[in-house]
Amino acid sequence: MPENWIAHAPFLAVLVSLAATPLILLASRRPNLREFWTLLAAAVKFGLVLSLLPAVRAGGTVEQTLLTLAPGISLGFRVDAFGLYFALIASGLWILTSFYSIGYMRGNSEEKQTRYFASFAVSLSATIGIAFAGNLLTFILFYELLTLATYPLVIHKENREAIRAGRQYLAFALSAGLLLVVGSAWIYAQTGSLEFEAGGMLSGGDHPAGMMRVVFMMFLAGVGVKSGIMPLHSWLPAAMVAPTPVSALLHAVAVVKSGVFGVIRMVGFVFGPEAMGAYGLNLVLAVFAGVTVILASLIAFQQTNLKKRLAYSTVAHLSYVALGAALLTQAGFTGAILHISAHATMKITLFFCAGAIYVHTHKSEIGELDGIGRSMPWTMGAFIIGSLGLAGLPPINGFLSKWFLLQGSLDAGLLAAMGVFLLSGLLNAAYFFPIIMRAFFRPSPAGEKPFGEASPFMVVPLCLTAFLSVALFLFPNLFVNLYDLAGLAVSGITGGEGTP
Amino acid sequence: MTGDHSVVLIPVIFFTAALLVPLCRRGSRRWPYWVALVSSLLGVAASGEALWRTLSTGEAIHYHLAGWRPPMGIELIADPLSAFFCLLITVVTVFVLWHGRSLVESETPGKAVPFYSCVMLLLGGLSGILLTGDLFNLYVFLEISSIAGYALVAIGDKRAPVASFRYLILGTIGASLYLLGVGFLFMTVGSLNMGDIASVLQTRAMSPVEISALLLIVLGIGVKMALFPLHGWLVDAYTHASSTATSLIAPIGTKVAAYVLIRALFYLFDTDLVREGIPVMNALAVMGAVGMLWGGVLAMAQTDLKRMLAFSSVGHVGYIALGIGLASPLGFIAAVLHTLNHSVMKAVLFLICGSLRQKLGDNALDSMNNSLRLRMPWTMAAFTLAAISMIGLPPTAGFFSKWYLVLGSLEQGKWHWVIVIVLSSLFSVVYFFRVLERVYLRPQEGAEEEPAPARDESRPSMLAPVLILSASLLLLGLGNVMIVNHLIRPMLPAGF
Amino acid sequence: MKLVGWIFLFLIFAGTVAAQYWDDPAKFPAYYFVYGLLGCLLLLFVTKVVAKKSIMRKEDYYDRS
Amino acid sequence: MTVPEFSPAFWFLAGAVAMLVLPARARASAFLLFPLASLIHIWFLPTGVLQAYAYLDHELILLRVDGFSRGFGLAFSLAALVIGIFSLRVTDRLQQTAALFYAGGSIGVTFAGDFFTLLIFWEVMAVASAMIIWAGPGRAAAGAGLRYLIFHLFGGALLLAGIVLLWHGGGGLEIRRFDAAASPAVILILLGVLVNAAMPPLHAWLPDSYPKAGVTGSIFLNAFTTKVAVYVLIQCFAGWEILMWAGCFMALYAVCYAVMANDIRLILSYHIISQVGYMIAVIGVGTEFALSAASLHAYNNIIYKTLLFMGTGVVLHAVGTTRLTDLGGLARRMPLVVALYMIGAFAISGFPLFSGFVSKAMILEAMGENGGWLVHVLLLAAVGTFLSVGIKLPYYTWFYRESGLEVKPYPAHMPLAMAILAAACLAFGMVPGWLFAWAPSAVEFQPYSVYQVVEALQLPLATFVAFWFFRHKILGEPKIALDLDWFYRKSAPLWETLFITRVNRVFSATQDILDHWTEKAFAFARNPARLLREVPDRFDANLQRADLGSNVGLILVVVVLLTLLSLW
Repeated sequence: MPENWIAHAPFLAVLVSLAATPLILLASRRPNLREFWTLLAAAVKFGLVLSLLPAVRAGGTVEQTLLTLAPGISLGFRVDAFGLYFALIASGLWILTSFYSIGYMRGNSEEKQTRYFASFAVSLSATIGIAFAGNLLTFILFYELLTLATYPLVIHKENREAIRAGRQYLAFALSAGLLLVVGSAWIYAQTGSLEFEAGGMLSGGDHPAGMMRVVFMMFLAGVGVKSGIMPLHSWLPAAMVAPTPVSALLHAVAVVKSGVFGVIRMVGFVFGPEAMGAYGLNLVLAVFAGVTVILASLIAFQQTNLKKRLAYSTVAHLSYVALGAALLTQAGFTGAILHISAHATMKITLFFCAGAIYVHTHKSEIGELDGIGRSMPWTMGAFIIGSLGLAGLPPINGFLSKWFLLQGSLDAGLLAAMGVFLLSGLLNAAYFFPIIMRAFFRPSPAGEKPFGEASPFMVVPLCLTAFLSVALFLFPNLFVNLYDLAGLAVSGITGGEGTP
Repeated sequence: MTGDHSVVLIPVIFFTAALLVPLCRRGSRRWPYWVALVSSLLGVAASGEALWRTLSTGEAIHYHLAGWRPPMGIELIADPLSAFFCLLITVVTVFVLWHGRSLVESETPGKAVPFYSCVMLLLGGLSGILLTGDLFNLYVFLEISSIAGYALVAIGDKRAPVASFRYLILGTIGASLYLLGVGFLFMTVGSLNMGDIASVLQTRAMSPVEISALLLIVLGIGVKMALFPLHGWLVDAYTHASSTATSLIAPIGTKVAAYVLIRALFYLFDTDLVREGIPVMNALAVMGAVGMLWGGVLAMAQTDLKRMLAFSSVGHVGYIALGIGLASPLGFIAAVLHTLNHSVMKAVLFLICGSLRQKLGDNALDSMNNSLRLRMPWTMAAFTLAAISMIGLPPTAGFFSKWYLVLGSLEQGKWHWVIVIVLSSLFSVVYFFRVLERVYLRPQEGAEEEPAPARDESRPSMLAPVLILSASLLLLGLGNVMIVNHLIRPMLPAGF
Repeated sequence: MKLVGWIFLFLIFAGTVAAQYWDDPAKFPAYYFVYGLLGCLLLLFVTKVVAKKSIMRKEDYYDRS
Repeated sequence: MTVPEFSPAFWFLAGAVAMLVLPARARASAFLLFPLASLIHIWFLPTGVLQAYAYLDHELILLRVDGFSRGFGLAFSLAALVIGIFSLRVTDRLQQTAALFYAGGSIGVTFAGDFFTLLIFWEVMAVASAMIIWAGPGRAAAGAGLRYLIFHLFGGALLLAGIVLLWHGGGGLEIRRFDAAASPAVILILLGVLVNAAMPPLHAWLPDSYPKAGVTGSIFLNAFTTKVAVYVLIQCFAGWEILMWAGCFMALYAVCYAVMANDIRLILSYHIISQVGYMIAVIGVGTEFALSAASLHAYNNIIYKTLLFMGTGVVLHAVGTTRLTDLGGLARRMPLVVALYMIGAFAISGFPLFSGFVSKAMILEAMGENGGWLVHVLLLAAVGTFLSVGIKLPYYTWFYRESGLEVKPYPAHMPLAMAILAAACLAFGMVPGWLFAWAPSAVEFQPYSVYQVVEALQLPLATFVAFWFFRHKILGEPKIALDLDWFYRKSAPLWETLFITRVNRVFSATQDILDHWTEKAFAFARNPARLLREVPDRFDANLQRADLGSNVGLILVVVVLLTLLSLW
C-alpha cells in the first residue's frame, strides 16, 4: 500500500487545494468553516509533499502519468529533488500564510474574503503543479493556471489602480505563456519530446544556433515575466496594491518563485548548461539578470512606500537566482536554488511585517514608521532579521546562498557577477537599514501612544518565518533536508561534476 | 443492409421534420419545438450510429439512393469525416434547441413554426452537404441550407431583414461560383460523382479549366465559410439574427463549408498538385492568417458582445483555413480539431448571449457590469471557461487546436504563421478580458445606494446546455489525444 | 603654575639627564627633551597654523547642504 | 578542571537573547553575568582546537584557543564587564542587547579558527555596533550610524570576497599566517580587516561615528572593533613589512587630528586610531617579541582607553557637552574622576609606573631593532598623544577657566568602574610581570631600563613645557577639521543624483513612454479604422459597414486575382 500512496501523491498534492476550492466557496457564509478548509488543505498538502521526501532523498524520482495531453506528451508529474524542494517551500509557507491571512483579512475587514481564499487555494495547486510538472506542456498548463488564479488576487481591491495592475499582469503573463507554448512547440518539433531532463533536453543535440537563440529568448521572456526580469518586471510593483498576504504569496512563495523555478528548469533541464554555454545563452541571461539586480535596487531607494520598496527588492533578488543559474556552475546552481528558499522565508517575513503594520496602524509609508519598533518589537525584530538576510549578512540563510553564488561566480570566472552580488548586498543594506533605524531609534510622532503588537495570527507566523530564516542558515538541512535536495538537484543538472 | 439506412435517415429525418413542423401548428404551441428536438435527437442517434459503424469497419458507408448505382444514381457516403461532422452539427443543434425553448418564443413571438421549420430545413441541407457523394447534389443541398439560413437570419430584430438580404446576395454569389466550378469540372471530366472525378483527376495532370474549377469551388465555398476577405455577410447576419438562430448558424454553418473545402481539396483533387502546383493552399493560409488578425482587431473594437463574437468567428475561421492551408497531417488535424472545438466554444458563447439578452434586453457591452456575476454566477463561470478556451489556455480545448497548428507551422519552418497565431491569441486575450473585466470588476453605477442584486440565474433549461457544453470544453481538451487518434486520424486522406 | 611645580619638573629633568649620562655618556643626554620640544612645536605648527588655513571648518559644515 | 568547550561568544549571545525578555529592572545587573561567565570560562579554557562544527562542506572551528585569543578574549570580557558596571543605569533594552551582541561578535571572532566563522561574527559585530551608534542622541547619530554601517558592510564585502577567493583557490579556510607574497584573496582580506582597524584612508568612519554615540555607547565601541582587527592582523599578517610603515603613518596622522579636535570624545577617537597604529607598526615587525608587544599593548589599550572614554562619559553625563571650548574648571566637582582619568592619561602616554609604559617600551624596542628611524615617528606620535590626551584634554576640561556649567550628580558605579580599570593600569605598570603573564609567548624584557625611563620622562616634559607656553593659543575656536569622510559626505548628493534620481527619472520616463504607447494601442483597439481615416473614437458598426457592392466587388477581385495567379 505505501508504495501505491507514493505513486499517487504528486497528483493528490496538486489536487488537494483544488478540491478544497469548492468547499471554500460553499462555506462563504461561515468564515470559521472556510478557514478550516483552507488550513486543512494546507496541512494535507504539506503532508503529501512531505511523504515524497524519502523516495526523492534516496536519489529517485516519483513519476506519475495521468493522461496524454498531446501526442507524445502526457499530463505527467515527475517529482525530482528540485521540484520537491520548491514544493516543500511553497506548501510549507502556505500554512503560515494561511494563518497570517486569517489575521490580516479579519483585522482589515477585507471584502471578498471567500474569493481571496479560493484563489489562494487554486494558486497553490498551480504552484505545486509547476513544481512537479514532468514536461514542458504540463509546466505550461499549470503556469497558465497560476496566472489566472492570481489575477483575482492582484485585482482584489478592485479600484482603478488595482485593475490597471491586473491588466498589466495579465497582458505580460499571458503573452509570456504564449511564447512558452511556441518555444515548446519548436523544441517538440526539433526533438520530439518535451520531458524535462536533468542536464537539458537540448544539450548534446546539434541545433541551429539562430533558432536556439530565438527560442531561448522566448523562454527567457516566458519565465522572465513571472520572475520579474527587467524590462518585464513592471507588473510586480504595480501588483503591490493587492492585500499583503497576496503580496507575500506572490513575492515569496508562489508566482515569482514559480518564475525563477522556471528559469532554473529552463537553464538546467531544457537547454542544459552545456548548450547554454555553447551558444552563449548564459551570458544573455547573466546580463539581463545582473542589470536587473542593480537597477532594481537603485529604484528601491526611491520608493517611499514600504511595500513598493519590498517589491523592487524582490525584483532584484529574483534575479540573484537567475544570475546564479546563468553561471552554469555547480556552486552557482546551488546558490540559485538555495536563494529560492532563502528569499522565500526572508521576503515573506518582511511582507508579513509590512502587513502587520498596515493592519494594526494603517501606516504604509516608510516616513511614518518612526518609533514603531518600540511598539511592535517582535514585528520589527523579525523585520531586522529579514533585512539582514536580504543584505546577505550572516547568520541568515541569505548569506548562505550568497556564499554559494559568489563561489559560482568565481568558478565561472565571472568576476562581474561577483561584483554584482557584493554591490547588491550593500545596496540592500543601504535601503533597508534606514527603515530599521527609523523604527527603533527615532522618537515616535508626538502624541502617539504605544499601541502594542498586532494580532497573534500575524505576529506568530512572521516570527516563525524569521526564525526559519535563521535556523535554515545554522542547520541548512533542518526539518526537510532542503540543502541535500538542492545538492541532489544540482548534481543532476551538472552531472555531478563541476566542483573545483 | 438495414444499418446502412442510417445514412439516408439523417437528411430524411430533418426534411420530414421540416414538413411536420407546420403541420402540427394546430396542436399545442410546444409541438414544433418538440418535433424539432426529437428529430435532432434522432439525427444524433443516426449520425452516431453511422460514425461508429464507419470507424469500426474502417470503411466508408456508401448508400445508393433508390438503389441506383453511381454514376447514374445519387450516392450518399458516410466516411469518418462526414459522419463526424454530421454528429457534430446534430449534437450542437440539440443543445441549441434545448436552450432555445423559451428564448425563441420570447425573442420572436409567434414565429416558432417558421423558425423550427427553417431550422429543420437548414439541418437537412447541411447534413445533405455532408453526406452526398455528388457535386451537383451538394450544390442543391447548399442552396437548401442557404435559403433556410437566410430565412432564419431574417427572423431576427429590426435590422435582420437587411442583414439577411446581404447574406442572400453574397451567399448566392458564392453558390454560383461553386456551381460554375462544378460545371467546369463536368465539362472536362464528364461526371458529377466525387469518387469518379477523383479517380480521373488524380491520375492525370489538371487542365487549366480544371484548375479554374478548383479555384471557383474554393472561393465559392470560401464565401459560405466567411473566409477573409469574403466574410462580408457574416457579421451583420450573426449580430441581427435572433439569439437562437445565431447560436445555431454560427457554430455549424461555417464549419460545414469548411468540410466542403476539406473534401474538395484533399479528396477530390490531386493533393500533390493542389499542394505544390498552384498557390491555392498558400492563398488559403494567407487568407486565413489575415482573417485571424483582422477578426481579432475588429473584435477588440466592438461594443456589442454578439458582434464581437461574430468578428471572433471570422478570426477562427482563419485558424481552420490556415490548418487546411498547411496541407499536412498536423494542419489537417488542427483544422478538424479546431472545427470541433470552435463549434462548441462558439455555441456556448452565443447561447450565453441569448441568456444575457433575455435578462438584459440586449448584448451591449456597456450595459454589463459586476452585478452580472452576482445575478448569474454559473452562466458567467461558463462564459469565463469558454473565453479561456477561445484564448487558448491549456488544458481547455482551444489550446490544443492551436498547439497542432503551431506544430504544423513549425514542421514546415513557417515561422510567420506562428507569429500570426500568437498575435491573434493576444487579440483574443484583449477582447475577452475586456468583457470579463466588466462582468467581474466594473462596478454598477450608483451601486452604493442599491442593494446588491439578488441571484437571478437563467432558467435551468437554458443553464444546463450552457454548463454541459462549457464543461465539455475541458473534456475535449484533456481528451484531445483520443479524439485525434481515434476520430481524426482515420479521416486523414490517402495522400498523407 | 607655581614655582614649586617648575622646580619639581626641573629636578626630574636634571635627574633624567644625569641618569642618561651615567648610563651612556656617548649619547646626548637631553636628546629626547629636545626631540620632544621640537616635535611638539612641529605638531602645533602643523595643526594650528597649516591646518587652520586649509581644513578647519565651522562645526555645522556638514549640516549645511 | 574541565570546562565546557564551546565558544565563550555564546555567553554573550545568550545574554543578548536574555536581554530581550528580561524586565527592565533586572537587565542591567543581569548584563554583568554574561561577561563574568565568559571571563571565567576563558580563564579555564585549555589551548587547542576545541569546538568544531561540520557545516556543509566546511569544518567550522568555533573555538580555537591560543595565547593570543586567550589574552584578547580576557581583555574583551573584562572590558564588557567593567563597561557593564559603568552603565548600570542604562535601561535601553536595545542598546543592552546590541552591546552584548557586539561583544559576543568580538569574542566570536577572537576564538574563530576559520574565516567562515570569523566572517559571521564579524558581520554580527558590524550590525550590532551600528545599533549602538544609532542609540546615540539626536539626528547626527542616525546619519553617522548609517554611514558607519555601510562602511563596515563594505569592509565585510571585501572580506567576504577575499574569503571566497581563498576558498576558491583551494587554500582552505583555516585562519593562519599569510606569507607576504600576496594573492588577491589575501589582499582583499587585509583590506577588509584594515577597514575595521581604521587604517587611513579607510578610517573616516571612526571619528565620524564614535563621538556621536551615547554616553556608554562610545565606551563600548572603543573597546572592540579596532582591537578585533588588530587581533586578526596579528594572526594573519604578522611580519608584513608594509604594515610597519602603515602603522607609523597611522599613528602620526591620527595624532595630528587629535590635536586639532575640539570635542573630547573626538580626541579620544583619533587616539584609538593612533594607538592602533602603534600596534600595526609592530605587527609589521612580526617577531615573536613584536607580536607579544602588539598584543600586550592592545590589552593595555583596551583598559586605559576604556578608562579615558569613561572619564569623558562622566563629563558628558554630568554636563551634557563634550566640546572643549564649552568646558573648563570642573575639577573641583569631580576630583575622583579627574584623578582616575589622569591615571588613564598617563598610561596612554607611557609614563613609567603606568601600564602603557611597559607595552610601549616593548613596541619601541621591537621597532628600534627592526624599523630603523621609523621609531622616531612613533616617538613623535607619543608626543602628540601626551599633548592631546595627557594635557590638552584634562587641562581644558577640568581646569583652565570656570565654564559655569551645571554639573549633575553622577552615580557611584561610574567611578567604581573607572577605579577597577585604573587599578589595572597601575598594577600592570608597576609589576610588568603580571602583564607579561598574558603574553602569548614568554617575554624576557626589562622595561625599566634607564634608557626607556629617560625617554619616557623627557618627551612628556618637553611637551608640557611647549604646551604651557602656548596654552592660551591651543584651545582655539569651536571648529572641526575635515577628514576623508568629506569625500563621501560631501559627494553623497552627487551620487544620489547620478545613481538614484537620474536612474529613477530614466525609468519613470520609459514607463511613461510605455504607458503612452499602451494608451495609443488601446485607442487603436477601440477603433482600428482610426489608423486609416478620420472617424470617431469609438467604433460605430453602422458608419463602418462596407456596402454590398464593395463586398461583391471584393469577391470578384479575389476570384480574378487568384485565377490569374494560378494560371500564370
